[in-house]
Amino acid sequence: METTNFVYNLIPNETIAIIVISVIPLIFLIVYALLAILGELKISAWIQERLGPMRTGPWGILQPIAEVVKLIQKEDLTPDSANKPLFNLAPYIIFMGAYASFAVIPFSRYFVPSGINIGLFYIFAVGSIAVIGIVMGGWASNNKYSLLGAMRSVAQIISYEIPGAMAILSVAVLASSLDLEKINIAQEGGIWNWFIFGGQGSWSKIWVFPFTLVLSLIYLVASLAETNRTPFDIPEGESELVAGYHTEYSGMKFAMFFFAEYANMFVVAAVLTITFFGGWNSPFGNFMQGPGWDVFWFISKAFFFVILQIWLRWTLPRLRVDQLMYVGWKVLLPFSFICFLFISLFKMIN
Amino acid sequence: MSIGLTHYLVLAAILFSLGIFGIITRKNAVLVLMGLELVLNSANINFIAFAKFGGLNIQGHVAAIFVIILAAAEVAVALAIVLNIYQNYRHVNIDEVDKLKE
Amino acid sequence: MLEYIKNVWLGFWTVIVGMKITFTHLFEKKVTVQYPDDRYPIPPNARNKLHLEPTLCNGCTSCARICPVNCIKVETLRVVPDDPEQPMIADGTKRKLWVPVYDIDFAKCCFCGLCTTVCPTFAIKHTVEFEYSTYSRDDLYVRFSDMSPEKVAEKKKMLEEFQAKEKAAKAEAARKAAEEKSKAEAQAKAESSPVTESKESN
Amino acid sequence: MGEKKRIELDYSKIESDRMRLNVGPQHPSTHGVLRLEVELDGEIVTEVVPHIGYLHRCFEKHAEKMTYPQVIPYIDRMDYVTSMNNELPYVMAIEKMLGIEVPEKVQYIRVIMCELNRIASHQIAVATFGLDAGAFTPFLYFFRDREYILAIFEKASGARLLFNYFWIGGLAADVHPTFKEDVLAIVKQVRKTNKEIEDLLIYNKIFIERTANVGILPPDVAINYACSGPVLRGSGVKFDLRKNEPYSIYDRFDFDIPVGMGEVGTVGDCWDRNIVRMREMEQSCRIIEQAIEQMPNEGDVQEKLPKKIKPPKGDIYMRAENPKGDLGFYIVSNGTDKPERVKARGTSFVNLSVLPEISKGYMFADLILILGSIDIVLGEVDR
Amino acid sequence: MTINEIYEQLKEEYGDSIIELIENPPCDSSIIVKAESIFDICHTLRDKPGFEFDYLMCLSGLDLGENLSAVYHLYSMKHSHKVVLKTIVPKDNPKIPSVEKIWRTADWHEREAYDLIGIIFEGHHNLIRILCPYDWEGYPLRKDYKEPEYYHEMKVPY
Amino acid sequence: MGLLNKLNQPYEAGGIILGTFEDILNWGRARSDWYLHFGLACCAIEFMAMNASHFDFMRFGTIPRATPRQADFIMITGTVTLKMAERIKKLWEQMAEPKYCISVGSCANCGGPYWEHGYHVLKGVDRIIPVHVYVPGCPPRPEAFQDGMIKLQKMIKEEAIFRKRKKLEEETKIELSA
Amino acid sequence: MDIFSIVFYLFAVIIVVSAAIVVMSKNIMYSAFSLLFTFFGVAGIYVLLNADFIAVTQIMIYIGGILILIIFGVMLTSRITGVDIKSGTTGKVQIAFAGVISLVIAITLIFLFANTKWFTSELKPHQSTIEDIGKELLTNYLLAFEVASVLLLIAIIGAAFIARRKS
Repeated sequence: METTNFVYNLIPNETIAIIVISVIPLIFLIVYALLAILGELKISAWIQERLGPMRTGPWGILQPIAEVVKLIQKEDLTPDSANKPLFNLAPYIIFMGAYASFAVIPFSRYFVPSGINIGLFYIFAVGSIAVIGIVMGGWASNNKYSLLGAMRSVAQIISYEIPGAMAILSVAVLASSLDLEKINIAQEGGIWNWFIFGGQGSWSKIWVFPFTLVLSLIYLVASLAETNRTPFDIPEGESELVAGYHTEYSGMKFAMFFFAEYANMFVVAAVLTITFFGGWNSPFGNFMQGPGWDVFWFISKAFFFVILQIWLRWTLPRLRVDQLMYVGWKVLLPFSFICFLFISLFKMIN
Repeated sequence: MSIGLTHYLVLAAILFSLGIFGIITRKNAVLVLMGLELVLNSANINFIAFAKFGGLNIQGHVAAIFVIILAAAEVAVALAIVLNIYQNYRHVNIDEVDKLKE
Repeated sequence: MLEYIKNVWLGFWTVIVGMKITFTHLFEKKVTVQYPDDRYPIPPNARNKLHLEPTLCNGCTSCARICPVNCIKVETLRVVPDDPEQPMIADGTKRKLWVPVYDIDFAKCCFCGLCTTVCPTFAIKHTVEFEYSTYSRDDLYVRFSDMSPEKVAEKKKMLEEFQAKEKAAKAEAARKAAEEKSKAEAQAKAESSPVTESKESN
Repeated sequence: MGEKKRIELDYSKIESDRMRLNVGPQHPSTHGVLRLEVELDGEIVTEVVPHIGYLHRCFEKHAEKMTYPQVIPYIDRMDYVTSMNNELPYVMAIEKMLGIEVPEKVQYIRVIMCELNRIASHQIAVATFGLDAGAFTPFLYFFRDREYILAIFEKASGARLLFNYFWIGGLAADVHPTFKEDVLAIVKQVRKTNKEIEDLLIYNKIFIERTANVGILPPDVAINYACSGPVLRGSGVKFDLRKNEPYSIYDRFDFDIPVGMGEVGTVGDCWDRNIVRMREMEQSCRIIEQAIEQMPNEGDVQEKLPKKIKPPKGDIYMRAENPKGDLGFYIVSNGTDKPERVKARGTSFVNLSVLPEISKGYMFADLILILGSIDIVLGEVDR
Repeated sequence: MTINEIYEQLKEEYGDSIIELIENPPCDSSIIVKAESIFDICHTLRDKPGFEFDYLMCLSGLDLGENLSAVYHLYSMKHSHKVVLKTIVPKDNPKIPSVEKIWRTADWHEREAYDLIGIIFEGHHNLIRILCPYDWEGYPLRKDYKEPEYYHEMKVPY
Repeated sequence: MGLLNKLNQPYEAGGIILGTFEDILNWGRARSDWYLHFGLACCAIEFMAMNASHFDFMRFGTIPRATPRQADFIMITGTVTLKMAERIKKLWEQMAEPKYCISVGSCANCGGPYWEHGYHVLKGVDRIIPVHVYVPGCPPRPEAFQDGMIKLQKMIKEEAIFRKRKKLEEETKIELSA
Repeated sequence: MDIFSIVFYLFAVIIVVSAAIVVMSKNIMYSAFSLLFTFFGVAGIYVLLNADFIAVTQIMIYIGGILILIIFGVMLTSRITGVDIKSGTTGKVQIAFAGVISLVIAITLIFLFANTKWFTSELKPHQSTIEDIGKELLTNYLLAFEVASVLLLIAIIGAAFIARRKS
């Protein structure tokens, strides 16, 4: 389908338009990351019957800005024993991996930064770039905790890519496309047509619901593991490995890691939104539907899943590394295979 | 001069010879594998280049996919062998791995 | 297999239960006391910063002796009996000692409360004050004595004079005593000697 | 022999895929300043060498220089989360040497305070154990409750943590008038939170998977290592000084000794040690309720004592059930007002020595949990 | 079993190695034994039916001025009885056989006694300092100990 | 170029802009102080209590970090022994500038109850690392910790970034003229 | 020079430089990590050649899979606790020999490529290569596809069997 992007209409020069398009997600990412950091601080505090940051601006809402101001001023340490080129390169590679995913995320039907027709596949592929960055940072720090954290992180991300991919693939089967926009369009027409309820179709799709539900849960769990969030925050588990692969990082380089983590959280939440929860579609059919509403629905749904990740983080203890593998390979993978098979069968019959 | 087929082929050729150089000079088995990957990549560039310019069309893409699959399988098995060598010899110097069984 | 399904279900279910609990806490009333604005009630007998009421202290130094960490430094000066400004304890009894030095090093103090219990006049007390963080350690060394250096010097001088006087008096007394003794001895001698003399004379 | 100055690590013997990791002394989950030298084979722990002494504050040297009442503040600072329980065996030992009977009311207050402090200590233990497992929220719920208990202590003694409340022959001060109601309110709150934590943490499947069948300590090994407290009881040995050798007035109360039963794993694993603590909190609540009921309202809180406490020449070993195990004081008196020697048998010191034994063969993440389940306080290990 | 009975039985078995029984109520009674035979006595105390002291409560080192002393507090889980053993060794040759093989808990206790008092436990597998740093000098709990002026360029006294 | 030009000029010329800029920078550092988990002894328990719900240290914008690299200030809570002192020095060196230190409790201030006979206790952490705020107490109340924190924030807020340079310049000028 | 050429030369330089680092660096980890840039550059070249599916596959399989495996291989077979892992090369004579050989190969190939009149027929770019590839794979190349799947399975099992720890 033709890529529709309002920026091209606004700016005639293609080069400038491309630059503008690539900057918009960055701005969004910065604003979102500030909000998410504040959300993390506040939600964790409220869950624990605390108040969270209160003294930076009214109700502490300026807290993330203060943090950024501080991190800019912080000395950028490079340990003497570290491997300097790789140590300095790693945060940027990780951030690149996270940011590259934003290229295909459809915020609205009039704003898709780059609508390639294998968007889903692309998001999965660029997710693995961050892995290299993690290994690079972990190894170059020349610190055993960092190295252990990096190795664990890699093993974890790679193992959880498979169930996650299976879950996403079944959506691709339902939508017969890897194109994120097509997937979005296939879910038009109210909450009942979202892929969690089987997409558009007759009443017989009710049979799909349990499987799509399980698949969405599987993807949620797998995405938690991929973004190193509790209960899968083993690579940076404070109680064992001081801070995991970013133990030796400080200042802006650490901020890059921090940023990349929150960016990844948004990416997985966005993928979950697009694949199972209707993407930019309003839950009420044509009511509250339109280009502006698209952005609203998409971002609010994605935010819900970001908040869900935060909520889970402050509820659960963390798993051990072998149990993590157990969950990945022996629980999520078989379940995702079963569901995938069933959905394929359903699609074939229909 | 606009970028044509020859450019891609020359690039592939350079990559190929670099890979060969690596395979010959390196002692460490893992580095030899890396050289091999370079060679396979250069072959793949050729496939895709011919797919676009040489009329190989979509078949070139399919061939590239098979090459990638082969590379994946090869790396998995080769690294397993390397690990096994390491467990037996405590090094991975392929020049010195000349015994079938210790 | 059944075990496996059960475990997976349990894993799922207990996570849901945990999330439910944290969710209810999300909207509960928060217990946080916002410190500089609001304060947590501190009972009056709380053992925080020590405070000495110099007018109450009678200089017995029992607090310095009981202190396990020796953070109290007390120096006393005897009160001269004919001092025009007799120090009084608040309850009206007369004090026998000036306390020119009463220092507590809060950097060392272990806030055990032993000094307050041994104080016979309840001069040293724990207060509820705890906000005395400083930028320098020297500021934690608190001098409680209300006597100015001049006054201390004056009292010292007075005491010295008195002591000198006393010494002199003592020396006088001693001399007198000695004199008396010698006199007495002499007398005794004199008394006895006549006898001997008389004996001799006899 | 004996003259060797440091552990010489023979790195040449270590195979290349083993890794030596230095955990601590500054590490988020060594519960203070413990240093563990861990040898890892991949993720499997093959050897643990604890290095202690990073908080060696020379308690025993100080005790020799102090008079008997002056030692009590230092005893507070030994195991700083269970100060009340620390003071009890010491004052009981001196009282026994002097032949003093303390008043009835003092006995009851001492028991209530000890049990409250036991709850507070176990709350910290379970909370930090949960923290080791990665659950931050239960930690704060426990600390919220602990704050109420500390408020009682502060009202009674004036201090929040290091009380100096039990004195030889009595107490530092009488409790406040609303003591009974406050304590009963706390008991209620403790029970409510424990129920919640059980749902949130203890019976959480992830937590069970992490802790069950991990760090199994068989009972005979536990006894040979002289473990005590929840570590020993977690292994299924029903031994509690409050029952087996009742001191103070513990024989007047009706309570059970919870032991590890291996409900979700093997007897003596981390989960058992942890659940013993949870159940002991409930038993402490029972003791407190009975004590509040029986406690006389009137009475003196300080026995008349000579001005200088001079126990007779001799030595005495007195032990009492600390939240962490039996804490013993070996006091040698030379007839003056200063002790000749006070040796503290640190509970955590002894319990920690079993760590290398029970952590071999588990994963590195388990080592942290095993350490957490032993519940050490470095102040008592190093003294 | 009271300490007197234990004393009698041990006296029967070991004769001269058991020196005397000190009774001093209200303080603890203790049995003084010779240092050389402490390992055998402890072994008997742990394994002989009737004794079964399976629990070493405490092992303390003492500085008695001229001599050093080690005190063993034993407890039996089965019979709930206690005994206190004491050994006295001269300060210039403070050697006592280690009981680490009998009760594993003695490992750290003995290291501590070595560290602070300077008693050398023969047969201990790893008798090194435990609380003080490995390069510490002197035995801090001895009465004649003087604290060092500097340790690793850090001033020690206040 | 405006701002940059003025940056090179002395403080007075840059006046308000530079002053505000400095205020913003200081505000950021004062309001977002990440601290190093560093519990040593008794005070660490009160430190935990201060982090807990009733007192909630995070209100001040502090976030616990497990690694010294990312921490802005360190709270020495408890007795520093000689065995530990070298580690603390190392940790302090590992922290990135700008860094601060709060010494909490009698033990960290000067050895506390162990100052007299503590042969193994470092008598004051200021002997090995610089200390910016001393919080007395043994252990201090959680509020006292926060009081120390407020004092530290106050100190950071009044810190001079550009003014310092100006002052240095002035000093060198005086030296040159003299 | 249009933007297309610039991008091509950029990628070409990235590929050649990083590949040179791969084969010449003394530090194994440098080799491994510069392989990342080689693969990335190759993926870029694929994109230039309108093969977006192959490009994404390249990233996914080579970077997400093979490179990680290689890095793990390096880490498991070297003492990686330090940052300076040196890798020995064969003797100088051999290096010279290898250099000559690869130079000869390169020159021959380039000469060959430059002087051959390739049959070129530039096709219009595919709108969706993935659809065509899928159709091809499941029709004309079905056997090869199945064989490849079996091969992968065998490779997984074989690798797991060979590399397992002998008790």
